[in-house]
Amino acid sequence: MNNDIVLTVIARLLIPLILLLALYVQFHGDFGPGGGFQAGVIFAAGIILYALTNGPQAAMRIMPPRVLTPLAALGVLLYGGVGITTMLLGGHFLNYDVLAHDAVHGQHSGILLIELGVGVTVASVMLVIFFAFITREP
Amino acid sequence: MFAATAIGILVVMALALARAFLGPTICDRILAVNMFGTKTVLLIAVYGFLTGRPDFLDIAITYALINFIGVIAVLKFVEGLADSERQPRPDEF
Amino acid sequence: MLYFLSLFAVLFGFWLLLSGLWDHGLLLGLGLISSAFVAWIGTRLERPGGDGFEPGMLLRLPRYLGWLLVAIVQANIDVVRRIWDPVAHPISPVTGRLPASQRTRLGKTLYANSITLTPGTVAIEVSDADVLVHALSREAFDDLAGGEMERRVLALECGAGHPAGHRDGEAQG
Amino acid sequence: MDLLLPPLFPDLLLDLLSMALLIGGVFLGISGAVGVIRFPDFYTRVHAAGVTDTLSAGMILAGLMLQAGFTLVTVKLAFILLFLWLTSPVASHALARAATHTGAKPVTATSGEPSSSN
Repeated sequence: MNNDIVLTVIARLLIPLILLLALYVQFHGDFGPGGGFQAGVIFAAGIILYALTNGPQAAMRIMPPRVLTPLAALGVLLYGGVGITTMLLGGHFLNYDVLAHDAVHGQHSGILLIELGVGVTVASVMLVIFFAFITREP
Repeated sequence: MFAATAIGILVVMALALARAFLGPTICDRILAVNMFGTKTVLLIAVYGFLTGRPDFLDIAITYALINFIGVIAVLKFVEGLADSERQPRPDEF
Repeated sequence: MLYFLSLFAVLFGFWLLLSGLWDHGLLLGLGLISSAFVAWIGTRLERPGGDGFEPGMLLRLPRYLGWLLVAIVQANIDVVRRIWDPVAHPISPVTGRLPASQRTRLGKTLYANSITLTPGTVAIEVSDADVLVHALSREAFDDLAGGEMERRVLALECGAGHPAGHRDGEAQG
Repeated sequence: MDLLLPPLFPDLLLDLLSMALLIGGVFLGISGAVGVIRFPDFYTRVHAAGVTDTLSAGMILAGLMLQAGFTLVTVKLAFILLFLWLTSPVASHALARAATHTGAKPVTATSGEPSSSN
């Protein structure tokens, strides 16, 4: 499949904006529509656009699968880790109130970490699946 | 006023869907779906105004970009399929 | 490094405009980190030949966009007339190659996108020297073949110092 | 939605202007959709879809911007417009290009030679 100038140039222009939009959605979960799951999908979509225009090899140089697989596990670990931490601090599983002195503040940081874990996992798993499909032997 | 605009956009979307069902080629359908997607972006924006919730605009921005990526992905697939079926490619008509 | 910094500035501006919560310290910090992270990814993306961007283009862009907007409105009116009144304004589809003298990939992209943005003409394939165009009517094709848009994109790309830019500046005022 | 309008713009005039833009945008959208339905082949339909993607979207978003006034809502609407106008020509171009790959030949009245123009 030969490449197209128009598509490559515009995708090159759009990809950083898409990735930043993903992180914006990630961190504004408390203020507007958004959260980890959507952010992960948007981030992965940005990388997938790069893979579509510049080829899967180029995309795998940006996001190497050997980094993605641990990242997918790290996201879950972060999620579980926050839950275990709250239990160690004397609360229920994922009871954020105990994370800080102030309950509201604790909830904020707890949700932020949880959402970060979700986002990292969703983005990595989507990309791993996408790379697995696009590089498979016919 | 916003309600009337939303209804107008819905009419456009219905017509686009009609073309998507009629076809006849795969590219006609993708064209109609792309048009449906851009109208969805506008509908989300207008709906945000209708309900007084400007938060919806974030979704509209996201949808505009995701719609584009989706159309490009499907097109790459169609193009690859067509190229693998017919080896010689016409560069002139 | 310069590329990283400019990309970082643009991305952080984008974040601020999207967010609108300028007094929220945590979000500002997260915005800085996010912008830096994405800018770092941006420096690792392929830039074939730099795509031909130069800062002077930003100064010349508004004038071109103003002209393009007028062209888009005119083209829309033309196509809408052909849709509602096919008897008085029949369609006569034309396909043909037109020269694209832009030097860089960015210039060619701008030209192709301008062709497609004006309804009535669509750029089908862009190659090194020319662009394959499908037009809804003979008039739209001839209008494009007149080369005003090509000259204007070239002037946008190369600046007024370029002979093509001069020709454009004097002919169209 | 709070309107932060400058005092020299009367509300009524602004409302009328934005209403005109919204009606015009919807009219252009319906025109484009009708064109997509009744144009004879794929390549001509791309032009009709172009009407709904460019000026129709622009007019509707401009009408909404007038309603929002000088707020961040306007900035976000401008972003939507920017992204739509950046991506829709690329999508149309890629569609037309993919159509040539699938072997669809455009209906042409005359062969297009730039030298034969005028």
